[in-house]
Amino acid sequence: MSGVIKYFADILHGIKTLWGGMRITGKYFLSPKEIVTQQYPEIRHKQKIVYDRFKGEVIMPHDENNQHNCTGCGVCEMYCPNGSIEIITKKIPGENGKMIKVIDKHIYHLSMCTFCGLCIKVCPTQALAWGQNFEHAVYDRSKLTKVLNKPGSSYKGLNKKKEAKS
Amino acid sequence: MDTKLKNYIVKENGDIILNMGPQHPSTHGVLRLEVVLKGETVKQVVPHIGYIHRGIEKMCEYDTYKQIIHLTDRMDYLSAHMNNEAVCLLVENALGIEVPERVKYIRVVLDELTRIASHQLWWSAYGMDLGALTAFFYGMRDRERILDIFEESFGSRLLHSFNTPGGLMHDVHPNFQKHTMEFVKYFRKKLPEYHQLLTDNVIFRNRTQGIGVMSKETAIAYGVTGPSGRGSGYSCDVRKIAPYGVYDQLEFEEIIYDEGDSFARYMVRMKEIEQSLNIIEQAVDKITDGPYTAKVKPIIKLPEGEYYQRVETARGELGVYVVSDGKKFPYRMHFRSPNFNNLFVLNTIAKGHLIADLVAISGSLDLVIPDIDR
Amino acid sequence: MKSNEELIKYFTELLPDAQIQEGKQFVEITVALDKWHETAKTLAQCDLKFDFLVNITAVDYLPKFMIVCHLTSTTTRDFIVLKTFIEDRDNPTIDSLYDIWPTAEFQEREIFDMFGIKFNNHPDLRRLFLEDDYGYPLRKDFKDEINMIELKN
Amino acid sequence: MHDRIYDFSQLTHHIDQALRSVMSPTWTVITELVIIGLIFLGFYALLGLFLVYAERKVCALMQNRIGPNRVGKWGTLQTVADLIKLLTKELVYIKRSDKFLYNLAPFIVIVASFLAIAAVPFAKGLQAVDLDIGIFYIIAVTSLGVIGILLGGWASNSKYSLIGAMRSGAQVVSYELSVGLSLLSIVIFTGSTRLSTIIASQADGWWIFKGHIPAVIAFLIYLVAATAEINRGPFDLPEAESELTAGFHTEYSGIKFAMFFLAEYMNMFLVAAIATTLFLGGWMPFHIGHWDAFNRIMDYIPSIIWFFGKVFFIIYVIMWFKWTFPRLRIDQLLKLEWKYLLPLNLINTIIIAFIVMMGWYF
Repeated sequence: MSGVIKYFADILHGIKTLWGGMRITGKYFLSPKEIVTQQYPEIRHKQKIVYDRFKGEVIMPHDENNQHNCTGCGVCEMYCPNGSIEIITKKIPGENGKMIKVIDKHIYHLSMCTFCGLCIKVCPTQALAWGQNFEHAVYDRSKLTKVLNKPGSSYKGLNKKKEAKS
Repeated sequence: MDTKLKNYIVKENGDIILNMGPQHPSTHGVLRLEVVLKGETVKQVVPHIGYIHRGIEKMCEYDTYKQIIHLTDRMDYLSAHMNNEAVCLLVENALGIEVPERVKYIRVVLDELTRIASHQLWWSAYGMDLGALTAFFYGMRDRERILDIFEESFGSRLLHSFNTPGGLMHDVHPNFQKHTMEFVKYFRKKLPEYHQLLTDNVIFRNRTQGIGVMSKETAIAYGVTGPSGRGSGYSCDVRKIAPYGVYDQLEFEEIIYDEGDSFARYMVRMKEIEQSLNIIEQAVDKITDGPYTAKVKPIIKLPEGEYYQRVETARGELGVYVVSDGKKFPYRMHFRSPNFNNLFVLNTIAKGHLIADLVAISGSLDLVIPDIDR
Repeated sequence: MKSNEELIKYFTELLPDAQIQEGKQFVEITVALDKWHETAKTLAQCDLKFDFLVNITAVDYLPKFMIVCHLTSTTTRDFIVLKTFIEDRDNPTIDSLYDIWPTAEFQEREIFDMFGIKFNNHPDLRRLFLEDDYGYPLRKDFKDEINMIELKN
Repeated sequence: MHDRIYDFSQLTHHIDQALRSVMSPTWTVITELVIIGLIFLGFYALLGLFLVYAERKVCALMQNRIGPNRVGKWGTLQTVADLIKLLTKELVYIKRSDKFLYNLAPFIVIVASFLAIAAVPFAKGLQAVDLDIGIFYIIAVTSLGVIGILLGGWASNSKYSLIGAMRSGAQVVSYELSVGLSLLSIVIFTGSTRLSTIIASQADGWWIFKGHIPAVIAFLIYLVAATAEINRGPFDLPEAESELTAGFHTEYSGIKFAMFFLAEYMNMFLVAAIATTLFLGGWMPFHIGHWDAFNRIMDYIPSIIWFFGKVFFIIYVIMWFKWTFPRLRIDQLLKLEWKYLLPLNLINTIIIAFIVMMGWYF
């Protein structure tokens, strides 16, 4: 007899637990406010979708005079675990005819970057920063190789040095 | 098929060999299981791995200790923070660096947040393995809140290479504590729904209870650690047996279930989420003001010798073994990854079960394939 | 849990042939190659019962190999390191610990895959990650002709 | 009389008369068959599209998502876009598969579900064939579909397909019993297997209310067993995505896959339609005892709306099952049938027979 009772108790218990699960899904079915989906391409125009610290890409901030902080010392290149940074320097004539080493091209291979942040952390002059752009899709892989210093830009400290000297 | 290559398979007449993976919905990555079936009954499971072997151990021999951090992220991507911490703790212990109190508590909070996020993802995926597709979305929905906390502070959601030997890469966001507490409050409300939807469900219980029983002896012999080991009634929580960080100053329980079946492993993880929430509540208040990193030389050179550091990741015991020859690169670096050991017990415990159970068992072991392949 | 001094004292009595010293963190026991399996068995069956093989791996100290085991006991929580050296570089062989700790089966396969060290009495010694004709990449003299990595200092 | 307004038999009668006046009786029948066939084809396609869309929206809402929202307003044209995609996809042929059976299988599945529509009473006077053995015709024809699944799984020459197909065979054979028995209980109540008679018998109350608790139990058992029979979650073992990738249709692509897919949804519709007809009064409106005013208001809702409303409610419940529960294992599935559903059903049938004998129903 106890077997029969257990048999029906099992069935009732099963139905009860199943109904418990159905209550959860039913509750969410009836509460469309709980929807968490963000409709991506549209939402870009409505609100900010990434945080300020988001690691989108490595950028080199330039000020209004098209000047940056990079001295071309090459520490970031040395620290980069993947070789995604290449620094090409050139020599220009500076004060009193001496040649000074300045940055020519700060090449950044986005395709190789793992976003570890070491280059930004170790930069002695805070020349690099995180950019929040994350839409990196391009049709050609070569477009992922970027030159971070803008054409015609120069090192900010160079003027200061000159000013200090004069 | 070349029979010489296949001598590891014991096949009788009428058996069929089924390849599950490398592209299969339930192997969670590129794991290939060669299953010998008699009807639907599993007779032998031969795991094949190496599809995403990246040679991290070899790469480590060419990287400085600071550069290694970002490689460890990519082993067990779901416990990225714990992996980072393992290497950092090893270097800190070897050099005798005293890490600021603030960092220690932040690390604990992050450890536990990562653990919860990992268990949530596992819960979602386990539901999906068993056919409850809605569970997947609920787990992911709540995990998103943790990832938002991560993104706000570290800029990335999963692989945040945030630890560095001596402390953290940069300070956490000012809102970190507030948002973490908000999450704890939110998630305490949602957790009962998880139980109502899946844990109590009679179908779910029938699918997991008594399935894939792993005895304590098997677990120890095969080196199974983490929640999978604790589900077999064997205490293997590194946070308790060899405390690191500030775990010895926090109150939490080590969850142990004696049954050793899939359901026990499931329950261990679900209870661990609760414990992690407790730990976070304790630790968040103790995050004091202070520096976010200790003073460390720009180039770290470990003294000559061998080092070993154990930490508890979301999946078990991660061991980092370093042989240093005094240079800035490690001479040899080896990771004892928890998943590697957890995977190979599969053949022992899945034998004699049905193919649907194989999915339930391998799901309950919570395998992350990049950690196995390294 | 015993302190390192106590462990050294304990092992000096238990393993008279072995060379026992305190390493950076743990007690390290170095044994001769032919005593490898025997020592492992003794350790697994001694009073402290080292029943849990945490990790077994190899290190290539040119020209010899070191096999290193990290053992722990699930009852007493003692943690020790067991080592041996293989001098023969061309045909390195060592006894498998598979019969003592089944987890060794796959970790040894990984060592075979990475270092080419053969294990006697191993049930299923195949490559684990790499192809059969690939070299042994974690050997220090391994050179990959296609994807060359060079140490920059 | 309000009953007349929504009676389709007048419309069909007029069409029949018109056709007969221009051609011989034989040609009339042939023309009518062609017209009905074409209408059903269109209905089939439209309903399939709608059900796929409905399923996606329902599951999306349950999962805190929006669901399809890009193609058309609220994503209503999403399934049309999917259909176009499936139609233009390449048909992959597997080496060493049995070509003839492989190609035949999707047609068997779809034809089986198509045949059954004929006997479904959609509204008053809107039923293609009113067979004397309507219920058994539908049961017989819908279970033909499993032959297609078995053939497809076997002919694909894939282990996943084979396992899925064999599971399907075992599943359908077992659950056919429960489906049959629970439908039998209503046949006992009405004493007829003709669908129009069964509906007519529910004019004063649906069987689920008139038949006391045994009818409710029969209805619940029917719901579970029918869900299992049409291979929907939590009984979707032949497809079992996480175990068998896609089960019996692993190797099908393009339009052939679409046929399996469409047949699955049509079977769902059929099952819901049978449940509606037998337990929920078919197209009969909802009446309460002697509340004449209320009953009259209910009568003004067209019968076709009553029918589809009930059908979609049952379809929603079936979807609700699928998106809540984990999948059963094959042995548990069979255990559920043989250990729980079948004994309960047999007892239930006996009780119903007893009730009918004693005349304890309204």
